[in-house]
Amino acid sequence: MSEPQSIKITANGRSFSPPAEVSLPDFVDSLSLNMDRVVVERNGQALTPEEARRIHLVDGDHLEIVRIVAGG
Amino acid sequence: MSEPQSIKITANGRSFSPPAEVSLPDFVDSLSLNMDRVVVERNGQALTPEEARRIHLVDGDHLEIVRIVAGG
Amino acid sequence: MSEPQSIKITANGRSFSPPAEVSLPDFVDSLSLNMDRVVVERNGQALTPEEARRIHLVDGDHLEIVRIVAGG
Amino acid sequence: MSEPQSIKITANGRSFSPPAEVSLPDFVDSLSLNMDRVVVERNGQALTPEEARRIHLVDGDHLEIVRIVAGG
Amino acid sequence: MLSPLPTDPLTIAGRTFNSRLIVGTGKFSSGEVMREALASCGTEMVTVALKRADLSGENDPFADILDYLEQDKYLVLPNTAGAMNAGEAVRIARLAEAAGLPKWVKLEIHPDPNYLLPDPIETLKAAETLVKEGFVVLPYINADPVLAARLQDAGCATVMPLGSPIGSNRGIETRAQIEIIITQARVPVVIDAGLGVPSHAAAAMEMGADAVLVNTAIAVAADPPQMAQAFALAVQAGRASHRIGTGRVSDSAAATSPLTAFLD
Amino acid sequence: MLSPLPTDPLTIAGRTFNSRLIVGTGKFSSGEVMREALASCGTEMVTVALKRADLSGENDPFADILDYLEQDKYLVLPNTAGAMNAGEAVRIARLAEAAGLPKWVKLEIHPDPNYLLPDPIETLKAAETLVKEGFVVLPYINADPVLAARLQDAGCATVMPLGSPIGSNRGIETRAQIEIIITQARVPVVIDAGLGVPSHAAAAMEMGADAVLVNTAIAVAADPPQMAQAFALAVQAGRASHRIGTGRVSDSAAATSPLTAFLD
Amino acid sequence: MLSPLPTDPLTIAGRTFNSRLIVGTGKFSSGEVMREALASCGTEMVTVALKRADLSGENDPFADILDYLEQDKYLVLPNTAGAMNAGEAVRIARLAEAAGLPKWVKLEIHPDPNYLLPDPIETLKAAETLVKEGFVVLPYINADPVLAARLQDAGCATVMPLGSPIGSNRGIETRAQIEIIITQARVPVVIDAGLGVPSHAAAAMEMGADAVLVNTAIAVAADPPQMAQAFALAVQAGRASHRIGTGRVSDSAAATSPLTAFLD
Amino acid sequence: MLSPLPTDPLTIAGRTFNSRLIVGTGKFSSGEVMREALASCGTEMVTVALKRADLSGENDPFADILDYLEQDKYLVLPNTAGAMNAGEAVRIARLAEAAGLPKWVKLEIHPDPNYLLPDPIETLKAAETLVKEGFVVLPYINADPVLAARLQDAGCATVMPLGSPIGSNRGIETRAQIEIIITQARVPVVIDAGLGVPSHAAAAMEMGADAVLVNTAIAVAADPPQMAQAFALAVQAGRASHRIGTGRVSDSAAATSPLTAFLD
Repeated sequence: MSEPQSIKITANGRSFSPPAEVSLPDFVDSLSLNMDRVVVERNGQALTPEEARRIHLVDGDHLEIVRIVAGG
Repeated sequence: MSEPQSIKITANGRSFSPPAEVSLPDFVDSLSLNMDRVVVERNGQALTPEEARRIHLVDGDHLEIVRIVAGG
Repeated sequence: MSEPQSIKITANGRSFSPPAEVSLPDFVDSLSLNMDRVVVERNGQALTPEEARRIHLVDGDHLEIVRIVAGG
Repeated sequence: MSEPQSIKITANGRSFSPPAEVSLPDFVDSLSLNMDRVVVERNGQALTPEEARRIHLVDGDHLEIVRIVAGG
Repeated sequence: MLSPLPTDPLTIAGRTFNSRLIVGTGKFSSGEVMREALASCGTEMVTVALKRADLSGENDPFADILDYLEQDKYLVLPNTAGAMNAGEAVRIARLAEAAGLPKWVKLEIHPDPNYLLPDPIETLKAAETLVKEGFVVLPYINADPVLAARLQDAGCATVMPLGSPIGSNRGIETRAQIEIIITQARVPVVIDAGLGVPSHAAAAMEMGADAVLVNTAIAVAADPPQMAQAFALAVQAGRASHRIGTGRVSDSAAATSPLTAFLD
Repeated sequence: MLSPLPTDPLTIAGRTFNSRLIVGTGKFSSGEVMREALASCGTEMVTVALKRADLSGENDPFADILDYLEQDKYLVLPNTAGAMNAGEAVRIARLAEAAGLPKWVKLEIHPDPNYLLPDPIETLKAAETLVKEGFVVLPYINADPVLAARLQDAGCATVMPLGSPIGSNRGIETRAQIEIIITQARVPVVIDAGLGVPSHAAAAMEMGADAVLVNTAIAVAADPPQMAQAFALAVQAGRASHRIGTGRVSDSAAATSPLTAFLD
Repeated sequence: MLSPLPTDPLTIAGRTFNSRLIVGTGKFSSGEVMREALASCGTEMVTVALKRADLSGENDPFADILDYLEQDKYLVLPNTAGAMNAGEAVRIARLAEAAGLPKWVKLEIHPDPNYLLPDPIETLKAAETLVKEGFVVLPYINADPVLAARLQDAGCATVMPLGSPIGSNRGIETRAQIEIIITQARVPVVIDAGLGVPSHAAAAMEMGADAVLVNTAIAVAADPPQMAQAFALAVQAGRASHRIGTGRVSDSAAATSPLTAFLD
Repeated sequence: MLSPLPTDPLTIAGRTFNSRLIVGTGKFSSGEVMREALASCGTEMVTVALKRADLSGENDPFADILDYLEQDKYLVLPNTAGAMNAGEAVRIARLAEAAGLPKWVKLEIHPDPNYLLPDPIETLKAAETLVKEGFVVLPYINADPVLAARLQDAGCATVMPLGSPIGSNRGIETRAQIEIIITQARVPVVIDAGLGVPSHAAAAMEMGADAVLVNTAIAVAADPPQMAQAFALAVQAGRASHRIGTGRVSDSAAATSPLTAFLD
């Protein structure tokens, strides 16, 4: 049997190697973040929650995962 | 029979010659002022309404008759 | 005999019809301006006095003739 | 023979017991002050240097001895 | 609708006032307008003046100002405007008392007709006499900390330093001096004169003043009742800010949002 | 109890606000305190920021700020704090929209961390892009009248000149420039940053500003809900004063009491 | 007679100036008066403007201004007044160079005729072009620290923030912003516009400005040569004070005389 | 090298002074430094104080200040600092005269040690006595126009209102009041106290003050002789500006360059 393949992606400036075909929600979960609490930009494209839910990550993806916080 | 005598008094810097023994209220009336609307100082002495009502003027009396008006 | 030909040029936003081949100095003279007192831009190109002296105007030339004046 | 008598005076708020009949200059000397550098008030009376030089202190005298100093 | 700020009463000479806005009654276009303005702003102290009666037989305007002032709602504070010296001021105060007004007096002695600035010498002299006679004395003064201290020592119930000349609307031009007066005060400090807009009144309260007196800016406004309310709100705002304590002024900036550089 | 001033709503990009006080949500000690402060002052617009999520696994403070903001009561206005240039600001605005916030943005681009002063060049560039994309753009700018005019021409919904650096509490140090901005404005002018005490906010409104944005002075006060109310009252006072029209500033004094010399 | 202060030259783009007072040549009543004023104050840099020649045949006033300016005594600095955008400013600078003036330019772009305030966007754009072409660029700007930093990074030889609008005589109304500009500057900071009296110029130098540019206050004075000298003295005084270092501002007083209570 | 401004002497009590800068001698680090500072700035009037001699036997610092003051170059003006009331001030003045100093006195009575603010009541009382005794009296006062007028009427040779508390370096915080004092003055007005930088002194002269008294800012500077010169230059500049007449402050801008749009 062959090892499950992993991919290389960047999130918030750091490198990650999730399993290939991982869904964005699963990846966010794996960071112990709540998908309903974050907004994601993928390769420069802001994603609505609906869009985000349907995304599967591919090698080289570049993510920004942000939160809404207090600010003036 | 002799003429009714008059006296010389000063009120608010002007001279007046009311009849002798005139009461302060009568004198104020004669100036078409309302006794309840003025305060009187007689010879440097401020008079309450009660005092004022009992006063009869004598020759040489010096009066200040003032009103309460708007002010800042 | 044929009329001497004239050309159409613009200077400081106004139209002029000097004779064909007129030199820039002659044209400036014709405006009763002193060539030594002005700077000329021809078709967007600022000209030094030397350059200006050698120029002959052609139809459609666009001139700005400016002076150095007092200013803060 | 009897003790030389002394007197009680006050200078700048302090009590002193110089010998009777002491001259003001001698008293000032005794304070290691330079007579030419001070001004003296005796019993509320400011003294010119000439006056001061002639003074002999008597019991109960009240002196202020002041200097001219830097000030704004 | 705002939840109201906690009440924060002012006490002068043992009497409590629920408003820290004192209003002068001069210059209103009518008694009705004045009455409405006073009612709308919640003031509890208003000033009046005394004036020689006109013996020519005509009626003065405003002859009946007291008819417009419910004395159960307002402490009617007579001023001594017009007095040229201590002696005249004392006589005016006595006349006001004889007339049945409260034995309180806003002591103001300003010989000069151009700037109406108070005379410190005559003011202290009159204050000493009137305090002895049992008056509650509220002296109107230049922003002079030493004079304020002396008047306080003489038994005055407040000190009332000016912000700028009467009716000038220039606000607090004497800030540095007033700050010292407030620091030294054991009696309430009332800023009087020159407050031209609500922010001036708010700033006075933020500095720590206990109350303000406003007249011209309200009386001559296009809408005196609304302007009176505006001043009342500003006084509450400034007072609350002073009570809570205001932030330190800083030379640099301080972020209100996270600035962690982000987005590569 | 004061009779209320007439309501005087503000309209930005077709939406009406009954309060002219905009409140920033930064720096509050807790979500509960913030919620109470917002409720007590009647604001209808509050700002939030976006921040890179912490991937370390710990929870950020304030992770759930939206839980404390009823979006039916407040327009939640995302800002672009942290953006170093136009491109980043545009991306932040798009992320906020994707997150379901209103398509409004407080555009702020301040590369310098010491003074947090906005970059005029990047701000105009980002504004042009965001307006094209249909955002309601409220740019935070230096008090620069020419820049304000260009942003207005570019279709911004307001201009938000600063009074003084963010968090400095120094008030309006740019009065002369802001007066020009107000004179030239065809869109609402919101004074943002540096307002440290209620009188600063009142003064801004008296000058003719349409609204003010306050954050630090409220959030770090010893009692944020009361301070928020104090600012709300001051904004009402200043606005009313501006609406009514304020008296002319005068060089001399003008008596409020009759000065006819009297008492011989 | 005072012993002279040590000389304290200013260097801009490698050229040294013994005076920190730059004088504009506008608005003088005559060339003779201007020449006398320039000579009397010791300035070494003066500005001139360019203007479309009048083709109507009459002579312009001041047609021969260069006859009044010894170019060995003064660096004659052409400005770009009248330019509505970057393109026009660049063309004016090139014309000035073609005319044989130094390859220096006071870059000013102010489309608005009321306030003559500079356009930050066009100014940066023109500065980038002119620096590339080898001009020594002195940009006139609003007191915007971020813009100043960008112009400095773009290679400008100075930044020239305004104190207040041109010709307004209101002095330094932008103090807080200018202090930041000075703190951040790696090139000389010249305060331009609005300096109406010598104390304004002295204050600018005390703040740490490297030079000031004055025109209206000198040119329209009843005695321009004497006023020019007055400004020159004030600039020296303010500069010396800055160089020596000025005392700390204190909240309380500090006696200059001994206060040991005395005299019983 | 500047052509000198015309001399513009000041006359007080019939004596003419060629410098309008009066210098206090307090706080200098040494007699030599003081002497050099006085010489370098051209002052012709300097103040000294009187102090109880130390009877402990040690020598006071500065015991011999008169050795550093050539009385043919300077009028040595004794002050009454330390006096708590009128009586003490009068006694100090008499002591100074007995000591052979000129029969002039800078009258200052400030009981409060924190702010050193003068007492108006005691100051007037002492002034009346000293004038009767033939002293030339220069009273140091709060910026109180009514008090200034009374002191002038009492025969004082000048009035010396304070700009801000002694030694505070805060400049003229009492501008509005001082403007009134100057308008009303028939004797020279000398601004005393609080002038911390040369621009403060220049501004005082521009307002129309006849002279200024500076001590702390010079004495505690890192280089007193140069700072003294800087103040002297600023005083000349401000005075010249006042004499020439300063331009009107304007609300809008006024171009210094032709703005005829040009370049199509």
